[in-house]
Amino acid sequence: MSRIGVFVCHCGENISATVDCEKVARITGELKGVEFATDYKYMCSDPGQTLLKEAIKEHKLDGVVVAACSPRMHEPTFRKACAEAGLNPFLCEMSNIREHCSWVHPKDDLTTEKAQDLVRVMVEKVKKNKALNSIKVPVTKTALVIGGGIAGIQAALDIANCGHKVIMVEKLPSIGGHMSQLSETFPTLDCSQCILTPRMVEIAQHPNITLHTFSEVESVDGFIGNFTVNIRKKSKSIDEHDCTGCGLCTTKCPQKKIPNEFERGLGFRPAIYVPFPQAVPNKPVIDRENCTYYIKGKCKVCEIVCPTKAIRFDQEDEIVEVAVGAIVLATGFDVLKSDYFPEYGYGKYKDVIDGLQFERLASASGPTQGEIRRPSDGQIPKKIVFVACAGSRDPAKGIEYCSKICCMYTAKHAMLYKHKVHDGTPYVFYMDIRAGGKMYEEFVRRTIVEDGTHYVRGRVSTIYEKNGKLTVKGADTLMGGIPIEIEADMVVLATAGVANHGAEELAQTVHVSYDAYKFFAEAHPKLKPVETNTAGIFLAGACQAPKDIPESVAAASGAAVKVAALFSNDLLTRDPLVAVVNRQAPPVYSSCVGCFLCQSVCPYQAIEREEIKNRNGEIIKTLARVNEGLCQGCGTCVALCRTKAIDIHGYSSQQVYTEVMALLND
Amino acid sequence: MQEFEPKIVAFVCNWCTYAGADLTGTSRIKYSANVKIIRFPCTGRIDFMILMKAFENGADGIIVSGCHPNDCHYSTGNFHARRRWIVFRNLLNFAGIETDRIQFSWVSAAEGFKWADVVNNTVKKIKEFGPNESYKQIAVSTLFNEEGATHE
Amino acid sequence: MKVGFYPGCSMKGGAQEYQESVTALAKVFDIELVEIPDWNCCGATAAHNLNKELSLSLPARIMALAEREGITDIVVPCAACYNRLSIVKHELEQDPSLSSKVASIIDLKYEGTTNILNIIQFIDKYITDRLEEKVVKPFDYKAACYYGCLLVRPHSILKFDRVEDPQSMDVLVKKAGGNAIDWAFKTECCGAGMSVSRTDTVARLSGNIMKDAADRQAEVVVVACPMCHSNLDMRRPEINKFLNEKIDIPILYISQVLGLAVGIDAKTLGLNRHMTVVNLPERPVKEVPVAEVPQKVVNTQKMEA
Amino acid sequence: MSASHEISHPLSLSGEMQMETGVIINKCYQCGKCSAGCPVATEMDYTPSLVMRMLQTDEPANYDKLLKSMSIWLCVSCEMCLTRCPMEIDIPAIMDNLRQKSMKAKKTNPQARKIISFHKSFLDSINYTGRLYEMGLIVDYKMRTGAMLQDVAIAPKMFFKGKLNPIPEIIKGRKKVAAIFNKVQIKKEEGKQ
Repeated sequence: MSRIGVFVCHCGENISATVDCEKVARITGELKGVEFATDYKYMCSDPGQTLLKEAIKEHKLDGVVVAACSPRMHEPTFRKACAEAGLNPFLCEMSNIREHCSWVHPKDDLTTEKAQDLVRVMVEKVKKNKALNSIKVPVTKTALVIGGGIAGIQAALDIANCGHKVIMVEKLPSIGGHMSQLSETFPTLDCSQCILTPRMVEIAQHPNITLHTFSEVESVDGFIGNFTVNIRKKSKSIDEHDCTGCGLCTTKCPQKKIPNEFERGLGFRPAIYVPFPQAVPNKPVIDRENCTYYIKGKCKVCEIVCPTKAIRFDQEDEIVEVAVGAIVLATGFDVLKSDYFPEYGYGKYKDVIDGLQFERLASASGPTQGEIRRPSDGQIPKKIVFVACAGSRDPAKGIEYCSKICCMYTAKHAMLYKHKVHDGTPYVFYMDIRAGGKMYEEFVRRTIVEDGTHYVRGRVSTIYEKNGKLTVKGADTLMGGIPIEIEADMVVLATAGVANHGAEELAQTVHVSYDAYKFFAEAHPKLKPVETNTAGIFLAGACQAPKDIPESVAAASGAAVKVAALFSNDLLTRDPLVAVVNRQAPPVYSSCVGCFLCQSVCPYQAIEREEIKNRNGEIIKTLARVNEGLCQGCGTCVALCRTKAIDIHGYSSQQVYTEVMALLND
Repeated sequence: MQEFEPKIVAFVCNWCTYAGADLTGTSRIKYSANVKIIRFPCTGRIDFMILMKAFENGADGIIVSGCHPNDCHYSTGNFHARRRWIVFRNLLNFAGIETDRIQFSWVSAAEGFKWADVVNNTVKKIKEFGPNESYKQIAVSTLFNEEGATHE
Repeated sequence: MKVGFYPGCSMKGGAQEYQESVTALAKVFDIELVEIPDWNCCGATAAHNLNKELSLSLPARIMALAEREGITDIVVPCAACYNRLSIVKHELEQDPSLSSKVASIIDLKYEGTTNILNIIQFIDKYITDRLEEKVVKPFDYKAACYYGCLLVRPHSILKFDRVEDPQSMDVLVKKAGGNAIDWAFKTECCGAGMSVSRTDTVARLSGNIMKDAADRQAEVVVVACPMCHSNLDMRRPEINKFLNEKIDIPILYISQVLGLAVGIDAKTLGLNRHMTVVNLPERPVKEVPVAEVPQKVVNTQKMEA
Repeated sequence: MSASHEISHPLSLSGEMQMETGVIINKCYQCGKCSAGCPVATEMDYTPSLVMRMLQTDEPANYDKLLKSMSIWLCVSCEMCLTRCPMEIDIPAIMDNLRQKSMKAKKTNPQARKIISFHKSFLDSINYTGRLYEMGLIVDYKMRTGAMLQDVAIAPKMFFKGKLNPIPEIIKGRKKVAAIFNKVQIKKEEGKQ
């Protein structure tokens, strides 16, 4: 005979406005097995919780139903309160009479009756609840950071400085990401590499950080605190230990005309190369697609010239398995491909370039040593047009969102151009100037007022080339939309920031969800911006949405703190709401017949095979067993089990059947 | 006699539809009180014998709702639910129960409006159907045979 | 082989040479063009400017007639007619009630089973694969292919070629041994129906087009639309007056270009009918360069969400 | 697309236009790409983007301005605006709609007379013969506009080149075509100035 307590919350007016709370308490108080029932203005308030605790002690309650808001809101609160009063927290259930009742129905008897039904259901359920002890799992205090851009670097350093081990995986031969390509950064115009490279070096030298460049994540198994990750270290065709990074091979390589990715195709590199001078690690890799040896079978000049004999033509990819407790995704973004702008001739006309290419032109370490020269003929453009929103806010091109960073970097580009080409005339075609941020608006004003950049509010319709000039056909909407044509020497498109190439595949590999634009999805847009829906996996930087440097860094530090918090305990406590296979006395052992259908549907590989042996060690029966650490409690196995041998705590067949019956028979 | 108020049970997953219904509440969108929600960790957990149980006990209609495909909190649960539903539907047809008494839908945690629509449409539809007498008769017989099997 | 044929009014008047050349070309590839009996005008810009229902009904009648004859493919060389017919077909597909309404207006059965082909689609479907082998006199000239508006827009409905910098005509010209130049005004508007009512506008718009072609040393401008032709050709005096220079680049229909290449004589192709005299310099016949051009040109796709 | 959500104010002027054309006026965010690409924008009194803006205001005064405007008649329906509009707004459809409203309301811009006359002559020609009779069209057009001397220079040349057909092609089904005109309420001679 159970002794259940029912506590009906008014939630101020939120519930009592449409539900007669006293009545609900009174009626449900008469239910079989209910020892005590009351209603109170704010159950979640301190006095409310005290009331609950007192009642548990006073009436020796062995089950509690709190009829209030959504359990997604306050279940932890009340379960904690119960625990404090000495009642097993899993003997406490909530009836959602606010979100699912008082807020969605008018004030009438039906609504109050529904509230009663909902409470009754839970009362019946609680009768079937079992006292459970939360599960403790060990935490591997090593973090995996995927992506070596500024976000990844920040996150890795923060975690490492908390004293935890970090493994960083970078797809390219060097860390640094897009930030290492930038010239100067808004709004302070400090040199990007000057502030970035020290941190890159720190990564390489930090005792707590292991760096895998030219590597990709192959697979991720396990769960929060206990992930197993396979990393594919792509063959660099050199021995990293023997190589001193003298760079002789790169200067001697006969194959020199390969478009340089780092320079966004504005420069060339050899087949054995270091992406850029400040690269970390500063050791070359061989690009096998373009290496004469791998194509024709002869050459080997690099091997001949290498003073330390570090070239390894037959080196193969290596798979490294690592155990980590948390994962930070910092894979960054990409810019929209050229084939989205046929009307702008982007990809067709040499002198129509994108923002990142302009960064390289403006960068002191770039292909032009920081002089603004147009790609086609190396002339200094006297008239230059910047086109904002190239792809962004353009549903016709499939991108409805605002890329956020373009307004600022376009203003910066115009300013840099003016600083380098004093007699030049920059135009900016824009729709709106979105300069929210510390010192941002001031920066834009400076570009316009002090540097005399012509801002024209209108979108460019088309661009065509004619004897060395690019005719830009735009309109000035502030003048009633009158068309204007500008004969420019060079055009820079602020192409939209999009999810990085391969983001979708990675999301599926690490089991995180992503949005319609393939940016990784945060767990909550406001309150969990750096968490994902998968426990133990966090987001940093522009892989979640276009972000500028300060935002990326902030997000990275945020993610790092989440990791540090997770690592602050040796054991991780988890709800015991997991599946379990029933056991019975020999000779049956269990109603499980060992069909292992459950194994085939389990998304977490949580079903293990357990062999029952007799004294002579012969196997009598093979049963399924649930690994409590791996099981996430989805219950798919339960629904599937033919013999109902497997069940799930908190949502057991008994409980749900009881709920259904209680709901329908009043 | 007053208008027929159908009894409808909603079997929803905790992560999407339950949260979606919460959102319906927080956005104060009104819907019919005939529907009562039972929370499951995932639609994958829903053993369709439970639906039969609901019909036995006088449910006039049933809603099963979870995360959109690919959005399942447990990555694949809702797919299993969908497959099971396809099989189960034929079973119902075979048993001679109007499958339209069961509404299968995807409602995400962000679709407060959609949940209200799903509920109201289902209630409307079930009202047109009228009480689920036909099944109750069958139920009586099945009740005896099944009681033991499914219930403890 | 028989294919349905809708010449459209201009081919009976101002653009006779277009019809002559198309028919002649088809003949070489033994295709018989069957004219839709008792066809009417498609209504062109005038109709959809002034009266929506009329603009739907006139083309609908044409297609209905074709259906009655059991014609499936209709060749519509006039870009304007092609545009109207395609759009009407699309709109009636979208809206069955409208479709039945129109059917009652034209008081004919309308199914929407016909398949509207513009001149290039027709050539691609019935001729292209046999073209190169039939070329006897490569059209070895710098040609600026002018597509105009109605052939490629609106892309959402016509789904023909790519809407910016189209290629289909260039491909054909290259197959005919010609040198299709890259230029900027492929799809700029020529002034269309304003020819008579706003000659000044037409002079300006067509002027800019001819100017670019001339500046890029085009020897000939190739078109697939009688309206474009008349604006660029017949309005040449006004154009030259506007540009205040003398441009004498002839305007040829794509059918004429291919016709010449496969050895049909100028007279049959009606080259003599053009206002701007066509006297292309003789070129020694040399190997036809294998066209290294994109065979299938994709249109700007959206990012698939 | 469920209209109920997208049509902003069903009774407003823009709402009405939305109903008739299916174009969601408020989608336009005034980027001006249409005006930038429009071949005749320079001659227009209101550029395409400005037209969209005026429609968004829901001000009867602005609608009146548009019905009386030259822009709607200068639009050559080249569809460049629609092709490049990031919001895929069918401005040509809007223009058609405005033209027809302008005709109905008898507010057509006097300077547009020639353009309208041409369209009418064009339609009359079809109405009479079932097809466009170019010579007849030109003559009829001249009667309407009194632009007797226009193009007299090229006419004989055209004739000589066999481009002008002296005898109209009259189709058997001309009555049927005329019937179509009647059903859509376009009488012969309609509104001859």
